[in-house]
Amino acid sequence: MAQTSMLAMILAGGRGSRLHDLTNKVAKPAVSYGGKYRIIDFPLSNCANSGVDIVGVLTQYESVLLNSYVAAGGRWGLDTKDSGVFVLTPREKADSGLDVYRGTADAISQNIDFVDAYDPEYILILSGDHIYKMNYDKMLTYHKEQGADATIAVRGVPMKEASRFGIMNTDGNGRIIEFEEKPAKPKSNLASMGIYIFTWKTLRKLLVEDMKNPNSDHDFGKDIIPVMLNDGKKLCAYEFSGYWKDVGTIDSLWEANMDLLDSDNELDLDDTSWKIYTEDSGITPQYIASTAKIDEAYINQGAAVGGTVQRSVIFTNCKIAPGAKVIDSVLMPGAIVEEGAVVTRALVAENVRIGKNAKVGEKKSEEILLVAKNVKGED
Amino acid sequence: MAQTSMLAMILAGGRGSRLHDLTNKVAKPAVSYGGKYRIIDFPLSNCANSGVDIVGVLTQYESVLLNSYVAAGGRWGLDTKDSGVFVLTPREKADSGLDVYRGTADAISQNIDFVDAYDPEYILILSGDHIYKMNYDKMLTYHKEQGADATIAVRGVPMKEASRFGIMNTDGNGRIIEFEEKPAKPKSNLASMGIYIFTWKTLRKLLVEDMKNPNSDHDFGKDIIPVMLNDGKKLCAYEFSGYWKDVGTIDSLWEANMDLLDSDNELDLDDTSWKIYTEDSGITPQYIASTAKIDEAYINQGAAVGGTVQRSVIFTNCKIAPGAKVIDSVLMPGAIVEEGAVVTRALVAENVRIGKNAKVGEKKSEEILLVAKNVKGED
Amino acid sequence: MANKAFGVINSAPNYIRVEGLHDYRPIGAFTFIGRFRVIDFPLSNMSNSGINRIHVYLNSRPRSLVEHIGSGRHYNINSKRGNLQLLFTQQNGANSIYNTDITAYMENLEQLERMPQDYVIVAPSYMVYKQDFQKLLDDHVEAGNDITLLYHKVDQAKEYYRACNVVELNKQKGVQSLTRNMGTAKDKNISMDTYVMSKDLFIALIKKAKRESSAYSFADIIALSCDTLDIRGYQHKGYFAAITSLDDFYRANMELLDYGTAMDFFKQDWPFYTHTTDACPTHYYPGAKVVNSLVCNAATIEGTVENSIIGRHVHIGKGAIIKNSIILSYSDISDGTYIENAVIDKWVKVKNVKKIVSESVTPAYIKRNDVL
Amino acid sequence: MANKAFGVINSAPNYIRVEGLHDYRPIGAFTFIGRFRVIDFPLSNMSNSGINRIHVYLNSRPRSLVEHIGSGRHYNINSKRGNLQLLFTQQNGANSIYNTDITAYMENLEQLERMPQDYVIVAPSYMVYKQDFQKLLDDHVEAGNDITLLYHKVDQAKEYYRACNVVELNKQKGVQSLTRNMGTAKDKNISMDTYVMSKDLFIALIKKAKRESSAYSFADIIALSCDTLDIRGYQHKGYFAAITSLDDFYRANMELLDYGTAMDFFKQDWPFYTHTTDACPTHYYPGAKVVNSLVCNAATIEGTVENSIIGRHVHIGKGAIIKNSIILSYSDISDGTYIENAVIDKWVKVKNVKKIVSESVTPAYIKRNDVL
Repeated sequence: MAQTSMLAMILAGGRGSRLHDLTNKVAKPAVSYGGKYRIIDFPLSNCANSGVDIVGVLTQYESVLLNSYVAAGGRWGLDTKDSGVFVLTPREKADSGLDVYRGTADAISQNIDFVDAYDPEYILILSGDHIYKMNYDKMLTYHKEQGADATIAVRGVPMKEASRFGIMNTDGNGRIIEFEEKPAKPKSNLASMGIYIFTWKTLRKLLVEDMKNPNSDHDFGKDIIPVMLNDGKKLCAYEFSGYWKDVGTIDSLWEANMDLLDSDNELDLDDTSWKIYTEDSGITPQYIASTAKIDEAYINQGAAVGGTVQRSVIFTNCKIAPGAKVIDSVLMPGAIVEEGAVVTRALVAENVRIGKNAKVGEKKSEEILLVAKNVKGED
Repeated sequence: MAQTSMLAMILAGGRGSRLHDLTNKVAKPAVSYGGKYRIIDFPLSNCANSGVDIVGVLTQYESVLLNSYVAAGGRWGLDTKDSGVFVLTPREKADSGLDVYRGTADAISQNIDFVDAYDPEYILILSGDHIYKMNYDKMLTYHKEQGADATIAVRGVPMKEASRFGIMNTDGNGRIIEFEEKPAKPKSNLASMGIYIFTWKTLRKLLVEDMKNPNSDHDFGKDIIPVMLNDGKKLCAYEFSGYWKDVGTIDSLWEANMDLLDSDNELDLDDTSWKIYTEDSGITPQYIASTAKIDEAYINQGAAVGGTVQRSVIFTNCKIAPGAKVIDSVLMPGAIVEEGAVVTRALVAENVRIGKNAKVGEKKSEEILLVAKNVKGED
Repeated sequence: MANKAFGVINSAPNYIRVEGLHDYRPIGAFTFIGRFRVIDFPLSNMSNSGINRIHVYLNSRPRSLVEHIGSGRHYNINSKRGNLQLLFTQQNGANSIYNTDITAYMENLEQLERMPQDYVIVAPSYMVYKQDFQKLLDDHVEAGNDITLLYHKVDQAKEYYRACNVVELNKQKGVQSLTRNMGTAKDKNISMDTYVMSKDLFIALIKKAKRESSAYSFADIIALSCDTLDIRGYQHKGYFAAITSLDDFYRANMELLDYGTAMDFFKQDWPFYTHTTDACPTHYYPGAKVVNSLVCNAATIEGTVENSIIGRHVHIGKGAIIKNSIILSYSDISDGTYIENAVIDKWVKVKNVKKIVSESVTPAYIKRNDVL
Repeated sequence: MANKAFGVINSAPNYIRVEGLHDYRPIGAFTFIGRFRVIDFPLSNMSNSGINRIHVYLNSRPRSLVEHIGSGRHYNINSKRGNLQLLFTQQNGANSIYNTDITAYMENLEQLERMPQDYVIVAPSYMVYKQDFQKLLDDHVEAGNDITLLYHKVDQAKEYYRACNVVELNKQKGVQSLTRNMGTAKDKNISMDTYVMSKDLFIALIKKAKRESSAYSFADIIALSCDTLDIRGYQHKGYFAAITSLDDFYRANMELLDYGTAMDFFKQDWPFYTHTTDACPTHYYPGAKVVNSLVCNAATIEGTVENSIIGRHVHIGKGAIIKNSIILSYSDISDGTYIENAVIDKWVKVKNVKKIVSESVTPAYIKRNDVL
């Protein structure tokens, strides 16, 4: 195989249990977002747009849907001769049995042979559950310019929230001098985004050692980075300032969807120079009936709206019957709201049906209601 | 997803330990064959040519190469909207941990959710390590005509060898009345080829029961088929008569390659109406130098021949230096035979180099020599 | 799978001209309800019918169609086993009388003769309908016809379908004649320019047409063969549109604003495939008012849209009102504009003109790339 | 990645005619050493240089090229981020003086103007060479040239390269003139019809050429701009072939029978991509004798082959002797035939004729599909 400059590995193993019933049948990275996307479309499209052609997706939990979704690398144009998206699950080897990935670093360690097959100079480690647009090629240029062993993407967080994050303390030139996980008294507001570029030769050596270490959790943040700092390796912080969202909870997933209604929204999915690619089916345009009343909305093709929609995000193939109301809500693909039903401050999961005249959600509820099962109608 | 009439599952988990060092780094179905192919190209191309559009490949052992090989379904044209090749490895689920496939039937049972997602009427079970061409669509037509619950492909073997196989005893109309695994006194010569079509609903029920059975080996031949016969289900034998070879040993793999030198060879890889698709790279034609002497040979593009080749199969990118001799041998991709070296009755593994003046293999050896490591030259 | 037939998709005869739109692309490349191209329909019909060897004949200005069709993967055609071939003709002066389908077939006869299938299904790239060709083929073979011809019974043959052919049938559905629609009566059987026959007969008819006259079309030679061949009509039912004039194009789009008609036409078991572009969802701003319309992705709507079709990446400004119109992709309608009964081609910017209204039945047409 | 430039691949000027082969396809579609098509080389050069937006201009008989290029996936061009566009011209009478590259650019100006890149790299589809365009672009930008022109120093300009242009350079590699090669001297700098410049200058020159004369080619306007623009020559080294006559085609193929030349040209770090066909390996039967030849897959060889190129699916019968010849795909040479110094086009059957030999330097040419 041809030599690749930088190969990406997406850590997509997360069960995402804080997303409750949304991840019962799909891994978290396959959860729907933004009218037509899945979360993992973001790192994958970023890779495609940054010219990163080989992407490994590491997963072990309920991977059938995620697997068949990402295996069709053509969605992101990653299906040419020298490109591809490869799903990497734990496997039996000549010298080892089948074993789960014990941590983020172990997931890479178990696939050293895969990485070696492409002989990359650099490796990009990504997380499968963040919504953002980022040019990894620019980050690589920075990594090279700095002559770093590792470069970690960071973003500024409000100082008062900094103690909730992994904080990087840097010298004046972007070099990381200290890493503190959830520091009580943060010295900086630069939070790690869980995006790393390593020089592969350096990382490979560390991983081999880490695998043998019985006291390691085999985690990048807890084990690999501290060891590197300890060894005096050059770690640099790459500052990112753009839309970024961890959609780990129902509330944050709802919020991230609602952000799209903001016309100044930095994510700008309409920017054709940095498209987010996804499964794009040849269905009909959205049908807006004579009875429809749309206030503010973000609606995808295939949807049919006969009722009222206010400040909501409506995914592919949703149906909102005449007389139904959807307010401050997110309707995932194929959700159906029947006549007279009212959905307020809710996130309705894929293919869920809200029956006639049913009322779900509360205008004043503090948390967003997840509706993951059909709701019976009332006559 | 759209309903699929018949979905195929290829059992490709085999370690193939009788192929020794050939399968150290690749699973058996990924072993090279016939100048340019890999074994698994045969069932996959048969599927593509038979109009079977969704193929699951079940694997757990060293699947990186196999995985990235089959994941690019485009090689077999299986990358349109409703088609795809999916690698299925054991995985963690909401209600169960990570566990190896315990048998051929268990491999399917662990992926019931995958099959269900396509809602097929029939399921085709294939093995990943046989060389043959077969129209599965015709077998399906037979299955439907017979109104069978299961149809098993069989082929006639010489009666005296029948006791080495799983033998199907049928009534006059193709219905299987008895199945004997390696019978001492065979009643028929119809050996199972390990190719099954099941009506999915029927099989699904049996698999669910089989999973709960603590005494089961979870194997099609040992468990599922006997239970079906016991239950009075209709099992039919579908007779196949064409080239078929199990390439489970070094000798049989060598033989299957040598068969290609026979101009009456039934496999007929040159038949453009039933192509075997494979990774086809845009390399140069084969270069035959002024010093070359080719007697009988089957040579693939990218090879460069400067020496003597007699009755041999030469794969992609092999180099045979002037003055070298290759006799009655198989040279796998990238093998290099240097000046003065002589290779006789051997199978030289991928990228192995036979040094200057080295001699490997014996004209009269009973078994074929596998050369899996570089051989040092002599000055 | 209908491996017994290959498909031929033909371009429109040289006497068909759709005002405006046709200056920029062949009819097969026309946008339909904002999202599809007209050629998606015959191609999807073939793909859904299991036909995986298809010839598409391209006439003048092939770029947009070549780009749209590409390798045909999105039409679900196996790229190894199947093949979607694009065929060209040298004789492509759009108005030349020699620019007939027969000329195109003759120039590519070698390709036609090399097809391994026994039957051919010919369908036009300028009509929109749904048809299971496998069923058509099965009926054709069973009935033992020489040629099966698809037709549609219409009751507006006076106003529409003026460039189409009319089929006269006898009691046995035998085709008695095939003649140009002169608009003499409301009720007519319109030929859908869709035929099933054996490959050998197809090639024989092409050669015969060529011998008889250099200006003959395939329909002409069919018309001349009514006496000698067993040509049988097969009635098509359901939505049918022939895109043969701006009026027809407009009406064909508007008919699908009827939810019932649309739902009957677009069914999950018979998908229509198209080339997709990863456009983001559509943003409805506060103040947007949209009713009875089909809206494509990546539009931004700040104004009012009624009984209209809005294409991809279209912007409708604040206070703008769009009524009974078709706005094609990338057009930008600025604040306060009033548009009624119009077809706005791609990449148009309506900036200074504040009103575009057609008073007649025929919609107003605004040219591609125009800035008004 | 060279995202700063898009690529334009141009077809051969209308005065270039390659005897025989050219009757069936454009030069870009010619088979090269039995396995590639000529256009694979410029396309691979662009792809390997990180250029992923490419315009390919197609002239007459585009079918074979459209089929070969397809969606461009096999050229390693990301299908989402990149785009390989096929562009056509209406004015495609092969011999018309109006059939120039300028006409083709003018007809597709909208597409050109829409490209987001700042630079363009123009390369011809009728030449075979290896060139890192990224390096060329970097040099161009650093040197601050208006135009960088690739040239090759040859010593056979009397016999070959007759339809090419000759470049005169000053000491600073400034292009003094660009004139047709009249075969006046052996040693010449041949223009490789390959240019780097800004997109804006490219479009300005196209428009200027159009204004000055409807028959101007892009090379003509470059020639006229030598005085006013800073046009710098960039010397190309290594294998180079201009496929501008049957002689040139034949020689270009034969040169690669030299193992050293071939190995220097075909390197792993600069792959040439092509459309592959899943042809099985080649079968050498007992009695076959093959030396100093390039042999493609799926051939069956029972006779003798010397200093020749054997295409895919070719059959060489028992006792047949092929010397110094090029046999294209699917041709069948029956037992006992003697062929020397010939180019046999595709699908030829040599059955009754027992000897095909050209006595002159120019090889004999046997037409496609001929049965002899």
